[in-house]
Amino acid sequence: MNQAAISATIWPIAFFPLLGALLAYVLGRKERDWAGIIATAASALSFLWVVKLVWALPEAHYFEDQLFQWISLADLKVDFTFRVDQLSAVMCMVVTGVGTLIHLYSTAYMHEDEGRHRFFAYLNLFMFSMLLLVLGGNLMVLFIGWEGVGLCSYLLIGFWFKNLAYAAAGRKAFVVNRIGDAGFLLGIFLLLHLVGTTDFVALQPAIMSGNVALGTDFYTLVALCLFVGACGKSAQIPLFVWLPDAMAGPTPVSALIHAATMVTAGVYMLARMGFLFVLAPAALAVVLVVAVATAFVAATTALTQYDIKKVLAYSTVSQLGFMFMAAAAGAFWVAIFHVVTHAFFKACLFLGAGSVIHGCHHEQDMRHMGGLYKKMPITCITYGVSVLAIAGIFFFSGYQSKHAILGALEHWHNPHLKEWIEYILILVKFTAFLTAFYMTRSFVMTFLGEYRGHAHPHESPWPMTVPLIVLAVLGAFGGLALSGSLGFSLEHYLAALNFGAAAEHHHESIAAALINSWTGLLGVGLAFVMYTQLKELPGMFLRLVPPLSKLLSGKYYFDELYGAIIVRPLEGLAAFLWKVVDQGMIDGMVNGTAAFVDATGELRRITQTGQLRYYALMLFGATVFFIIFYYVL
Amino acid sequence: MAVTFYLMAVLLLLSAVAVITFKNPIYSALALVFNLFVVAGLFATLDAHFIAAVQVVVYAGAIMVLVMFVLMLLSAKLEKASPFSPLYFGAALICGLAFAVTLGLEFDSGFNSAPPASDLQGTVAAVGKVLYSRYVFPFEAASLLLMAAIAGAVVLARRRYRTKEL
Amino acid sequence: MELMILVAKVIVALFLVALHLAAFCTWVERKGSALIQDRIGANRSAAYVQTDNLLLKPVAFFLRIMGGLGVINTLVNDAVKAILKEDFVPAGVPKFVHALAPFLAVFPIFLAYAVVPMAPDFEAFGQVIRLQVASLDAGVLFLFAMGSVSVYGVAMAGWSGNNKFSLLGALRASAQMISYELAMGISLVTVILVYGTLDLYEMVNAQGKLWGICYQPLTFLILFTVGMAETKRGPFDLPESESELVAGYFTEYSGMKFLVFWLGEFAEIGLFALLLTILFFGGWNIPFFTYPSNHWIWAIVGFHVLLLKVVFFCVLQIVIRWTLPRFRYDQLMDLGWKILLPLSMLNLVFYAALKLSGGIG
Amino acid sequence: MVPITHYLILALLMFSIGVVGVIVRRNAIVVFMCIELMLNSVNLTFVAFSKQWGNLDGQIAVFFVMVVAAAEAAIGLAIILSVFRAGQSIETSDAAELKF
Amino acid sequence: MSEFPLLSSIVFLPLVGAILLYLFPGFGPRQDPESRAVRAFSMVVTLITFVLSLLLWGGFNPQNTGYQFVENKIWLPSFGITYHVGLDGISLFLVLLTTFLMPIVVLASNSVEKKVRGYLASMLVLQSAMLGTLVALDMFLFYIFWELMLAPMYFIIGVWGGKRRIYAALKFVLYTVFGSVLMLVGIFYLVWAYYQQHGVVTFGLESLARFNGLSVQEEVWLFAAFALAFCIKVPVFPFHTWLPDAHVEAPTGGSVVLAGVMLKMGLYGLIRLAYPLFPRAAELFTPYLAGLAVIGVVYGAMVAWAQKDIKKLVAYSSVSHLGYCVLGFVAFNTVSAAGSIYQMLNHGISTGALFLLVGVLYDRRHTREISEYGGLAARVPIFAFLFLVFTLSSIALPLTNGFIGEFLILAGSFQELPGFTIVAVAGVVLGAVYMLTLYMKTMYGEIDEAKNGALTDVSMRELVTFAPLLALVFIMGIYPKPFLNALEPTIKNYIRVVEERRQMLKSSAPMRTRQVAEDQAADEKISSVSDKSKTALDALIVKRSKV
Repeated sequence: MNQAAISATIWPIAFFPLLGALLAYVLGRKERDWAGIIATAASALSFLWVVKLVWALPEAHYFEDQLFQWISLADLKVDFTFRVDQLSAVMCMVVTGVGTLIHLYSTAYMHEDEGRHRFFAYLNLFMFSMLLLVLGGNLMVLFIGWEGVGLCSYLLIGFWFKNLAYAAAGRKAFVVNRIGDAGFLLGIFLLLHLVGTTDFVALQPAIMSGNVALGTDFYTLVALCLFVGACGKSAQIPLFVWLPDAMAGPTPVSALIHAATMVTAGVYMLARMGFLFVLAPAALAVVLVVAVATAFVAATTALTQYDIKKVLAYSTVSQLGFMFMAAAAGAFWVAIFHVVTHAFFKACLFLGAGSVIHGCHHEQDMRHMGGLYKKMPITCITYGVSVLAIAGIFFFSGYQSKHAILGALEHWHNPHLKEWIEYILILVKFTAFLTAFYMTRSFVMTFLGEYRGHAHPHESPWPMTVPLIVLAVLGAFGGLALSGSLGFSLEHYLAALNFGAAAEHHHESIAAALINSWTGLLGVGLAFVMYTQLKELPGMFLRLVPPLSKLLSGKYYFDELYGAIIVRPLEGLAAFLWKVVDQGMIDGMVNGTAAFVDATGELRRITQTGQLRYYALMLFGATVFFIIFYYVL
Repeated sequence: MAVTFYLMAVLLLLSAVAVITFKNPIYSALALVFNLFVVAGLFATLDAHFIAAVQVVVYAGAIMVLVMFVLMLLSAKLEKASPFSPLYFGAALICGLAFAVTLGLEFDSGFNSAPPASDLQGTVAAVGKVLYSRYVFPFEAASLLLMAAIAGAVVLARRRYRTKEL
Repeated sequence: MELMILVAKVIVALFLVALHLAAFCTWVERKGSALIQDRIGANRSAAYVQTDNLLLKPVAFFLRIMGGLGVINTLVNDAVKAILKEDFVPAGVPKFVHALAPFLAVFPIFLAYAVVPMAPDFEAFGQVIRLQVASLDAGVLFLFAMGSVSVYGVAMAGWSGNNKFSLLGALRASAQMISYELAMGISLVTVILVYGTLDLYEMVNAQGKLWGICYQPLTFLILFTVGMAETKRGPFDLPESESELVAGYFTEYSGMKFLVFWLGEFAEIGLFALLLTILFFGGWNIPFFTYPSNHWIWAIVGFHVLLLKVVFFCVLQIVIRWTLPRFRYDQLMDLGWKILLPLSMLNLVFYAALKLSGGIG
Repeated sequence: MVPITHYLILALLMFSIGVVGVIVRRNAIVVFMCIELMLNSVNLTFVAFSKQWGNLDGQIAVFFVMVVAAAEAAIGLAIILSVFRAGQSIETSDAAELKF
Repeated sequence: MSEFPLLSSIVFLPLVGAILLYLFPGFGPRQDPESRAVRAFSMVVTLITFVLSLLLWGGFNPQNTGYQFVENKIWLPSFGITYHVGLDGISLFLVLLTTFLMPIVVLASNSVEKKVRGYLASMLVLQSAMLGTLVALDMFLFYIFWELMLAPMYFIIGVWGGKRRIYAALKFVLYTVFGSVLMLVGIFYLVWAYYQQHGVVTFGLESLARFNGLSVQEEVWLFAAFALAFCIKVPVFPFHTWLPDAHVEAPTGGSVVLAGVMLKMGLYGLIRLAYPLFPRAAELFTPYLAGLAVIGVVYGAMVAWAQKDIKKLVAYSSVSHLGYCVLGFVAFNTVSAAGSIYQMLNHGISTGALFLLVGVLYDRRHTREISEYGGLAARVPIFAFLFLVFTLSSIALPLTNGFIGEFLILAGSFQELPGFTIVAVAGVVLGAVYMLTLYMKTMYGEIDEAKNGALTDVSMRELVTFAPLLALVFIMGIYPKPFLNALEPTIKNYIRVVEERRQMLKSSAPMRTRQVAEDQAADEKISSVSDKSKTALDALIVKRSKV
C-alpha cells in the first residue's frame, strides 16, 4: 500500500448500522415495523456514505480516519483506525449495497415474525461488524469485525432459537469460526512478535522490504495461521461444516452473511495480506489444494441435495473455493472480482430461494416444488439469470470472474505444485461443469415441470422483487462492467493487489468467450436435458454406483466424521476429566486426605477414653519412659 | 534432728499411702491433713518457719477444710464404692516404682556434690522482703489469680436459677 | 533443768491457765446465766454438807458456800457425771473418727496456749525465764494456724455423728469458721503491722506506755467479734443452735467426749480473751506503772494482772452470749463477708497508710 | 544434718504415691487430694533446695504453689460440685463423656 | 505523611461500618433491625468506600513507579512489624475492583433472607480484609489481612450457603489455610535469614525485597511455600477443587466476591511477594507455573463443558480464566503482565456478573441445574440480553473487556512462552464451546411452561445492579487506555526491578554461606559436648534447620 493517505471521515459508515441496531432494537420493541425501516435506512445511509467516499477516492490514495488509540502498552500499539483504499472500497460497496438490498428484502420477508426487531438489530449489527472488518486499518480492528460477524452469524443462525437444532447450528458456526479465529490470533501474535505491528500500512513495507530477516518459513507460518482463520470464516475444508447448517437462519441472512459478505471475509483478508502470501509460496500451495478440494467436494455434495438452501450453501462453499484458487494463484484482484460477482448472483439466488420459500409457505424441499415459473415469474427469471451467471456462461458476470480464475491458474508460477497444475485445472474445470449442472438442476426442479407441493405459491411483494431484479441485473452485467469492457477495470482499480505477479490480460472475441464457457454450457445443457426430458437418468446414475451416491447424499459424512473423531471424544474427555480426574482423582485425593485424617482420628479416638486416670497413666507412663530413656539407656 | 526427720519421713509416707488407700474419702482427707502437718514439720526442720505456718494455715486450715466441707456435703450421696482395678493399680505401681527408683538413683548420685546446707532462716521478714521486692509482680498476679478463682468458684457453684436444667 | 523448766511452763500454761480458765468460764456460764436470767442456778451440790468433826467444820462450811455458789456443781458434779456416764456411740458411725473428733477440737486450742506469754520475764535458777512454752518468733501466725485447724474437730464430730443435725451443724461450723477466719487474718495482719512484730511478747512490751486499744479500737472490735464467732458462741452459735439442730455438731456425743468439747469451747473463750488482752490491753502491763525489775515477784504480779484482764473478757463474752439473740444464718454470713471483711481490709489499708506516713511505730 | 538427697528421695516417694493415687483412684476429690500430695512433695524439694543453696527463691515458689493450690481448690471443688449436680456422681469414670 | 490517611480510611471504613452495623438499633434484644435499614447503611458504607477509592485513582500519579499514599507507622517494634501500607498501579485497580464490586454485592443481598445484618457485616469485614491485603507492604500485616479474609468468607459460605455449605466452607478454609500456613513458615524463615545477616528483625516488604542472602536452594523452597499458598488461592490447576464447591454453595454475593476479588489475591500475592522476593526461584519455576496455568486453562474449560450445574460451570470457567492470568504474569513481560492484571479486573466484572445472573435465576427457581432451564430468551429477553453480553465478555469477544485482557496476555506471553501460549489459545475455542453451550441450553429452545412459565424478567433493582457492570464491560473493552496507562509504568518498573535483582543475585555468591558454616560448626560442637545427646529426648528438641 505504498500510497498516500488522505484524512477523511470514515466512521459514520460503521456508525450508522451500529446506531441502527440500537434504535431498531429499542424502538422496535415498541413498534415492530419500525425496526425494518430504521435498519434499512441505516444501511442505505451507510451505503450513500460509502458511495460518497468512493467517488472522491483518488487513484493511488487512501482515506484514513484515526479514531483513537485502542491499546497502547509498551511496544504494543494498536490504533483504532479506519482506512478506505480501493480494496476496502470495493468490499464496502458490496457490503453496504447488497446489504441494503437485503435489508429491504427482509422488511417484507420477515414482516410476520414477532422478533423482527431483534432480527434487524442483529442484521445492522452485522453490517457494523462487517464494515469494521473491511474498514479496519490493522489486523486488530479487522479482528474485531472478524469476531463480530461471527457473533452476528451465531445470533442470526439461531434467530429462531425455539428450535434447539437451529440454536445448535448457530453454536456450531461460532465454535468452528472460533477455531479459525484461534489460528488467526496466533498469526497476529507471530506478526506482533516478529514485526511488531499489525497495521497494514506499516506491515507491507516491513515485510516486502525483507527487513524482517526471518525468511520464508516465517511467512509461511504466518500465512498458514491466517489461512486457518480464513478457512473458518470462509468455510473451507476442514472447517466448512458449519455453513450448510447455517442455513437454519432466515433466508435473507443466508443471502447476506453466508453468501455475499461474511464468508468472503477470508478472501478479503487474504487479499489484504496478499503481500505476505506471495512471499510464502508453500502456503499458497496449501491454499490451492484446500480450495480445489473444497470446491470439488462441495460441488459434488450439492448434486444430491434436495433442500434448495442446502444446494445454494454447498454451491457457496464451492464458489468460495474458486475464490481461494484465485488467491492461491496470487491473483488477488481476481479473487475479489469473484467475490463481487458472486455476491451479486449468489445473493440473488438466495433471495430467490427465499422468495420461493416465502411463496411456498416455508417449504424448502425442491421435490415439493416445480412449475413455479407461472406463479412467480419475476423470481423465476431472476433466479434463472443468476444460474446462468454462476454457471459461467458468457457474458454473465460469473463467466468473467471464473474465466479470470482459470486464467490465473493457468499461469501458475508457484514452484510448489507446478507439475500438478495440469491435473488440478482439469479438476477445476470439472467442478465448474458440476456447478452449472447442479444449479440448473435446482432451477429445473424448482421452477419447471409441474407443481408438486400442496401450498398455494404466489409472487412476492415488491420489496422482495426489487432487490431480486437489481441483483439479477448486476449478476448479469456486473462482470462485464468490472472487467474493463465499459471503461472501468477492477484489475486496474485494484492494481495495488498485484504483487509482481502481473496477470496477463487479453481481450478475447465473443466467440472465443463462448467457447471458453463450454463447461458451463455443457453443465446447463446436460442438467436441463436430464431433469426435463430424461428424468430417470439421474436416478440411474446414482444407482450405478451406490457407494458414491451414498457418499454424496451423506455429504461425505464430514459431520459424522468430526463427531466421531473430535466432538464426541472431546465430550467424553470432558466428562472423564470432570468425573474421573476432577472428582475422582484430585478431589478424591483431597477428600481422601480428609477421610484419612478422619479415619486415623477415629482410630486414635479409641485411645481417648475420657477416663481421667487413663490419661494420667499415659502422661505419667510417658514421663517415666522418657526419664528411663534419658537416664538409664 | 536426724531422728526427727526420719520419724517424720516415715509418718509422711505412711500418711501418703493412707491417702490413696483409704476407701472412705473422709479418711483420705484426714490422712492428708496429717500429711500436710508433717510436711509443715519438715519445713520447720529446714528453718522455713514462715512457709511452715502458711502451710498449716492455707493447706490445712483452708484448702483441706474446703475439701472436707465438700466431702461432707456430698458424703451422704456417695454410696458407690469404687471397684478396685488391678490393671490400673498394677500399671500405676510399676510406673511409680520405676519413676521413684530411676530418679532416686539419679538423685542419689547426682547431689552428692551439693554444697553443705546454708543457715538460711525462712523468717517472715526474710521471705517478705524477697516477696515484696523481686516477686512483687508475680505476687500481684497471684492476687489476681485468686480473685479470678473466687469469681469462678462463685459462678460455677451457684445454683442456676435462670435456666432450668433440662 | 531445761526440761524441768519446760514442764513447769506447760503446767502453768495448761493447768494453771487453760484448765482454770475453762473451769472458771464454766462456772460463770452456769451461775452467771442464772444471774442474768434472774434464777438461782446451780446451788444444790454440797449445800447440805454437814460434819460433826470440828476440824472439818470449816471445810464443810467452805463446801456449802462453794456449793451454793455452784462451784462444786460445776467442778465436781458435772465432771463426775460426765466421766461416769456411758460413752454412747451411735450405730454405724466411724468409731475412730467419732472418738478422735473431740480431741482434735481441743488439741489445737491447748496447743495455742503454748505460744502465749503469760508474764514478764523473770530470773530464776540462774537464767531469765519467759513464761511461754514455745517462744516462737511468729507466735501470732501459730495462733492463727491453730485457730484454723480447730475446725477439723468440729467437722469430724459432725460428720461422724451419722446424724443430719450434727452434719448440718458441722457444715455450719466449718463455713462460719472459714468465713470469719478471713477477717481475723487480716485484722491480725493489721495488728502485726502496727506493732511491727509477730512475737506476742514483743507486742506486750510495745504496749508499755499505751495500750493498743487506744490507737486501734476498730481492730479490736473486729477481732472481738470474730473471736466470738470463732468460738461459735454468743449470737454466733448457729452450729449448735439447740432450737434448730438439737445440739449441732456434738448432738451424738455424751459423757467424757462431750465434756471434752465443753472444755475446748471454754478453753477457746479463754484463749481469745488472752489474745485480746495481749494484743490490745497491754497484757500484764499496768497503766502508769513499769515493772521495776525482773524479780520473780513481779512476774507473779504480772501474771495475775494478766489473768484479771482475761477473766474480764471471759465474763464479757459470756454476758454477751446470754444477752444477745442468735443471728440468722444469712445475717451471719453477711456480717462476715460483707461487713467485717471489707471493714478489716479498709482498716488494714488505713493503718498501712498511717505507717507509711510515719504516723505510728 | 540430714543430706538434701534424703529430702529429695522422700519427696520423690511422696510424689510417686501421689501419682499412683491419681491413677488408681476414681473419686474426683481423692484425685484432687492426690494432686495436693504431689504439689506438697514438690514444695518439699523447693524448700530443701532453698535451704541447701541459701536462697529464698525456693520458698517463694512454694508460696506461689500454695496460691495456685488455693485457687485450684476453689475452682476444682466448685467444678466437682457442679459435676456432681449434673451427674449425681463425682467418679471420674462417670464423667468420661465430657458433656452432660 | 501528615496528610489525610486516605488509604487507611478506605481499608478500615468497612470494618468500622461492620461494627456500627452491630450497634444498629434492633427491635428487641435479639431481633435483626429492619433489614432495609441495614442494607441501606451497608450500601452507604460501601459507596463511600468506593468514592474514596476513586479519589485514590484521581490522586494516583501513574508516572511515579513507587508506592503511593504510603503510611508507615511502627506497630510492634520488638518484632520489626510495621503498619506499612501503600499503593502502586497493580494494587490500585484491584482496590478499585473491590470497592466497585462491594456496593453491587450489597445491592444483590436482597436474596439473603436470614440474618441480614450478619451477612452484611461479614461482607464489610471481608472487604476490609481484602483491601488490607492489597495495600499491605509489611509481610506480617499482609498475612494478617490474608487470613482475615478467611473468617468472614467461612461464615458467608457456611451460614448463608446452599445445602452442602458446611462441607464447602470447611473445604475452602482447610485448603487455603494449608497453603497459607506454609507461607507463614516461609515468612518466618525469610525474616530469620534476614536477621541472621543484618541483625535486624523486619517484616517490611521493601527491606526483604532487597535482601540478598538467600541461596538458590533456599529461594526455591521459600518460593514453593509461597507459591503453594497463592496457587491454592488462585486456584491453579491441581489445587482448584475447593473452588467449585465453594462457589456452588456460597450465596450469590459470596460467589461474586470470591470470584471477583478473592481469587485475585492469589495472583496478587505471587506478584507482590513471591516474585520480587525470590526472583531466581521464580525463573526456575516459570515453566512449571506456566504449564499448570495452561493445563488449568484447557482443563478448566473442558471440565466446565461437562458441568450440569450453572454455577459450577461458571466456577470452572474461573479456573480457566485465572489460568490465563497466571500464564500472563509468569510470562513476565510488560504486555502479558498488564494483560494479566487487566484480565483479573475483567474476570471480576464478567464472572461476577455471571454469578449475579445465576443468582437472579436461583432466586426465582431455586435450582441451578442447567436441565431445569431452557428457552428462557423468549420469557425474559432482558435477562437473556444481559446473559449474552456477559457470556461474550467471558469468552473474550472483541470490544468487550475480556478480549483486551486475553489478547494482551496471549500476545505478551507468546513472545516469552510460545509453546504454552499456543496451547492456551485452544482455551479460546473451548471457552466459546462451554459458554455458548450453557447459553444455548438455558436461553434457547422451547420453554417449559410448567417450570419456567412464571419467570419474571429482571427487576429494576437488578437492572441497577447490572448496569454498572454492563457499562464497564464495554468501556473497558473499547477504551482501555486509562487503565493501561496507569498500569504500564508500574509494571515496567516492576519487571525491571525484578529482572535487575535476578541478575544481581545470579552474579553474586550468597553472602550468608560463611554464617551458615559457622552455625553448623556450632551445632556440631553442641552435639559433641553431651554424651546423651544421641537419645530420643534430643530429637524432641527442635533442631535449628541446617541449610
